[in-house]
Amino acid sequence: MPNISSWKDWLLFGAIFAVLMFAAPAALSDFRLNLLGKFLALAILALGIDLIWGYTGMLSLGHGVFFGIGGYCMAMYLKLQVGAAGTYQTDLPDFMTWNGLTELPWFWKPMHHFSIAMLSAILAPALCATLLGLLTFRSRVQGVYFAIITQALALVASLLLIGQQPYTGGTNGITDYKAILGFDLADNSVQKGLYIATVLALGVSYVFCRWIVRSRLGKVLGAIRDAENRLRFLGYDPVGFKVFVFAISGALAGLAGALFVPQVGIISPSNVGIVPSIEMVIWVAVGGRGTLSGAILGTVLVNAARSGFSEQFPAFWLYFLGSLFISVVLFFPDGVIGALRYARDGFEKLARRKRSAVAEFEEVI
Amino acid sequence: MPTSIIYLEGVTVSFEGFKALNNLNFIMYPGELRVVIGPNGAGKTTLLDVISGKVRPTAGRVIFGELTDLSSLREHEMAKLGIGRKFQTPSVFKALSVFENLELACHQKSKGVFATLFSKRAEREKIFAVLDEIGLADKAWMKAGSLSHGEKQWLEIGMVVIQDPRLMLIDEPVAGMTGKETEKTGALLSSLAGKHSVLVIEHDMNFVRQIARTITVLHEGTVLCEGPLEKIQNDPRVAEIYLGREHKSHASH
Amino acid sequence: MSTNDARPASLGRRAFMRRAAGAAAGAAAANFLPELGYHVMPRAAAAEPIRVGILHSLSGTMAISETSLRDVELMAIEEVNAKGGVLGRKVEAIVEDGASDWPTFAEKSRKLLQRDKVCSVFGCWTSASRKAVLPVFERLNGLLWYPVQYEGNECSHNVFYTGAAPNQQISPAVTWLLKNRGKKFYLLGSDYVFPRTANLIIKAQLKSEGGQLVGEEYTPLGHMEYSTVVNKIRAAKPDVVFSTINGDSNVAFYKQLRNAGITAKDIAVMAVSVAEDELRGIGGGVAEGHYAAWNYFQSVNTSENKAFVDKFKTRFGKNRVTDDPIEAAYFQVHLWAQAVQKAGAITVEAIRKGALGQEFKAPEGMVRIDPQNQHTWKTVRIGQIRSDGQFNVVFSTNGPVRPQPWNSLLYPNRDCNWDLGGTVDKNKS
Amino acid sequence: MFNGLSVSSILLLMALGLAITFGLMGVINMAHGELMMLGSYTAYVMQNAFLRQFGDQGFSGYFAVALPVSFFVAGSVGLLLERTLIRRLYGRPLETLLATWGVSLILQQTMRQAFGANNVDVRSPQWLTGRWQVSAGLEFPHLRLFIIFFTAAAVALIYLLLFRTNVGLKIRAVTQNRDMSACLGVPTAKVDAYTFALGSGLAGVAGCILSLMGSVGPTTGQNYIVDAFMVVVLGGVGKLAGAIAGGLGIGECNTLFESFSTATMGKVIVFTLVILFLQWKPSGLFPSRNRSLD
Repeated sequence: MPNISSWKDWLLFGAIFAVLMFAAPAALSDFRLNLLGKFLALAILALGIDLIWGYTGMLSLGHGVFFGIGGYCMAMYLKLQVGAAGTYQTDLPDFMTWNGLTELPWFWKPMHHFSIAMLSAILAPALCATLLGLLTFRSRVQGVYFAIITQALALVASLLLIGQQPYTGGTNGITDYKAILGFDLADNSVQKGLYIATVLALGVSYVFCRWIVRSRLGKVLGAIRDAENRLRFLGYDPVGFKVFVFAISGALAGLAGALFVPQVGIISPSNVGIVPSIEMVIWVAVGGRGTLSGAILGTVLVNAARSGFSEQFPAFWLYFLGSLFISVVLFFPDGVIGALRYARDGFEKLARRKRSAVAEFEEVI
Repeated sequence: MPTSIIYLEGVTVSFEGFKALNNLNFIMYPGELRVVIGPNGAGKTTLLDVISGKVRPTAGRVIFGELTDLSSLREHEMAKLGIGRKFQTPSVFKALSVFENLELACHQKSKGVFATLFSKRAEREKIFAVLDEIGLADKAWMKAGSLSHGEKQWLEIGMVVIQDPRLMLIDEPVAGMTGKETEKTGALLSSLAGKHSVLVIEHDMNFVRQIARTITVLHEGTVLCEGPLEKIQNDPRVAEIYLGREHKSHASH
Repeated sequence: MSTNDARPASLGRRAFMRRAAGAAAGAAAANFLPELGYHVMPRAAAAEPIRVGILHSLSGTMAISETSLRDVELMAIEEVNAKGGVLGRKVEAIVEDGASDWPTFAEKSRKLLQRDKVCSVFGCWTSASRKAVLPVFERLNGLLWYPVQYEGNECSHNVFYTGAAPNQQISPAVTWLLKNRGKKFYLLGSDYVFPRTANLIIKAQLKSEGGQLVGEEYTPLGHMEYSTVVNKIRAAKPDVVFSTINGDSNVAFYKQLRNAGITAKDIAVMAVSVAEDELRGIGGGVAEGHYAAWNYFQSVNTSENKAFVDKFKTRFGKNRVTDDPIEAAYFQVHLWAQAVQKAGAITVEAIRKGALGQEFKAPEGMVRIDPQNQHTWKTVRIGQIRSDGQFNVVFSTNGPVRPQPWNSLLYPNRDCNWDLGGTVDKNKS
Repeated sequence: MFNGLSVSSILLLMALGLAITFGLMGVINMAHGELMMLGSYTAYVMQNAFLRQFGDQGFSGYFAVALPVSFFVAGSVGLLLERTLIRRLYGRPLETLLATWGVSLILQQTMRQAFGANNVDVRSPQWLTGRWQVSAGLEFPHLRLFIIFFTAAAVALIYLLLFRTNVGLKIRAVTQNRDMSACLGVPTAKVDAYTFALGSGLAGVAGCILSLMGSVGPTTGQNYIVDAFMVVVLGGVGKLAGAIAGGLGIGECNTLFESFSTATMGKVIVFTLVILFLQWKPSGLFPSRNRSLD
């Protein structure tokens, strides 16, 4: 496909990136910046969901799990950094002490090293996704079944985390960190640093995803979404592609989790369960699935709206969120980006999109 | 005699009791253009399903080319072996452009994950050659979903052609085409025969007459008879189950 | 800078949003509406009011319990204002919704402290939410007033605990049961921190006081199918089920226990998370005869309580009931007001100093903030559930009991004492 | 054993409505739990009405009335839902999932506004509080017996409806091939609407009954939804028999594992098993074969 608008995209991308990178930290209060940092971390996860749902047409309701794995890996590292500074003056995380553990569980030990924690935060979810993917996709579990299986996965994961309190901190999750890489997390400049890191990570993830969806593989994904079985007769084995994209999407979720934790200061099963997993999907839906920019935009918008609304009138937040779900599905199948395109495009183009329910492939940020 | 391109031996396929194919024997030689006809429910589409791996035979063997038994392979593996298929109801990738549809179908060394991830842009001239053949060159960048029924038929045929398979399975290629288009299709298929083996299923008898060299008549999941057009037309059993009606309808106008 | 920083920030942010994507403006506006609201309003008022935060779950699963706390805290603040406020200034509450989601609690507490610059926050219910906000309060040096009984093992400079410590609820209950209902205990709880920690304490206590553990079981929060658990209980033949079940599950548990024909006469259930408010959902009839340990019951017979209950009912409707956390939420506001009055300033440090040793005639009787560990001296009571969903008080300590954040059996050498710099360990120091 | 049966019957009761809306119609209705919640609240309202009318003695009768009423209430809400929302989304299950999730949020908040955030108390009528003493140590609570029999009856009725009546024929026709039946003059839109209403109504009844077992609050529905889906999926979408088998399977397993591990682990094990099982039999216990390409 000839992408005339390509260079424009990059220009715009650069501009926004610069704004996030330099303008935002200067302009925003620490509180707002921290909030924005959190949103952008989540946006990375949204990119992952967009890859698998928007582009490949598989709805995963279990991304909270991957996000959680990433988050917990980072949390373990941060918790271990506390060391003897904790309430009990022991090297053991406080919750282990009051759960009667006397020594560190094996899977905690390597998390002393930042590099290992960070790596596992990305690789562990990817591995998880690969395994589940291999199982699920080989047996040609599709569409709704996949959604429900992943949903069950989310439930199981959160139950496990809660049940294994001595090792995971139970419902409390893991919280109360002091420092990252020796920098004091309380320090605002450190928080700024984390924000910058998040922006960088988001930028890289975006470019990476864009590269994927622009490659021929990207087209194969689209073909899987349209008519997976037809694709088989062209000599492609969908399983490999689906596992691949599922793993990537899992890894992105893990990365998001790892960036989320030090900024928010807690990871707990409430980030892993069914409800958060479904909300993640709606971010993408609102922004416009099948467009990477939409995923990012949607995440920021919905979360900004959430903290805005719930600050003002909490009771109505659920009404708002609920009607958001419905109206997006009914009236803006292509989300905000889609709506923008409607506005921009001519009627002839509009008529065409009406016929093809799914968002188009060309990337216009 | 040369080795067959496809050879079915005693193949039976049953769906919850109903036998779509019943101990069917069928053979085709390289370069042949074979037309399979038969009334509805004769098992024509099932025959293609078995050959292209969509359906596993309940009994019997399916041999492709030099003694490769297909019954253990999965669809994409068969496609890699060189079996291309066009479906009865045209199924193309609606959200992709016509060009991209062909690009995906285009014959590749490997169609694995990383090969596709790192592959360079497609061979445009090859694709446009096909686009000209199927008369969609000007619509290359349109979404396949917005093509007319006939155009979708063409596109899917194009997708089979560009796969460059040894055996082409073409299911009702001219359904929903005008007389002119039908002729064009016929010409295309005839031209393909020779370097490819082509297996066509069709109802439209005019079309059959246009392209048919050898015809196989299926009835209730087995081969009723086989041979050149005249032989078929003069076979009373065929006339009775199938062409009979055709003749009447022709007589009537 | 203190209150100004946010507005230019918001503009900057909004500007950035517009650059980021045209469509962002709408939601960005939605996002910053409140900001403008908050920061314009105070300036309009004559004497700058004292801003405090209220942070409870108003949506999500925990809303069931926490909305009442918000209500009563606002009521108490009005009382304070009616008496002319503190230091001659009105008290203005900024209400935030924790949405039953721990990260949200952290986010909101950060907002209250950093943006709204509140001098104290009344809030939280679950241990999870408290643990989530704790680091925020310690970093940004805020002050949290926490009105719910909890598992202990905590000693924070930035928290005043006005609910019961384990030794003011769990331990006395166990002792009482051993004396009055029998030795064989079955421990049943929801699967989270409070029950598991509480049960550690109970087990230790059973060992030392000659009780016997015949079973221990945890069910997921929101668990609805208790038939198997009930069978296990029946098989174990305990004298007492010590229940730390929390939330909806209680309803299912009591109903199905009763259904299986087990009444309080056969096996007594002692609950530490079931109060009048929960009983409205369970139905007094179903849980009749079982017990609960608290510091306060609506039926407590003090003049303060009568006044409190009347006021509460006239304000929120006669079918609403008061209970222990509601009462704690109520009196902690008054303790806070007294503290500020005494401190004469609204810096966290001043209020903290002012609060130490502060006393108040609460509905439950006299309460007093312990000057060492910042927990609260409270009277311990055990109530028996009546069919009308109220309690008959069957046991009561005479006078308030000293709070002990660390259980003396599990952590003999550990204590919380801010005269000695917080958590002290007699082995180490 | 009896225990497992009773648990199974409850699960099946939850899943019954879903087996129709999701199983037959392929509509992923995330608001199913909330429809049950509506049923529970109906029971609550009826109970209070009766208490006001007949006082403590006479109120027992309320339940007999509450059952059909809850069916009607949930059913009509379902009807509304189908008319306004779901019918626009046929063939787009994933979108339906999201939209109905939105609906569930709204329903929750509405109930919270209407009845307050607290749980409300639904009392069992006297005739369900007793127990049936088989022998010493072995006794069956009337309530659980009632649920088992009620579920059995409901299943039987649905079978009759689907396979013995003209309406059922229409329903099956439409759910199997909408266009074809439309050509044959079946009022598909109508049938869709009523089928969905039927499923929703069943959810309401389930909620009404479960209000005697568990809590009644705005978020009650959330506790049931996943289990319900698991049952249907395990059983195999589109097969009522599947739902039954699924209910029995999960119920028995759950009680089994729970009895020798903890409730939490029990749940974890069961769900993990279901997931694994679906790897092995992707379309459930009772797959329905078809020949179409997708």
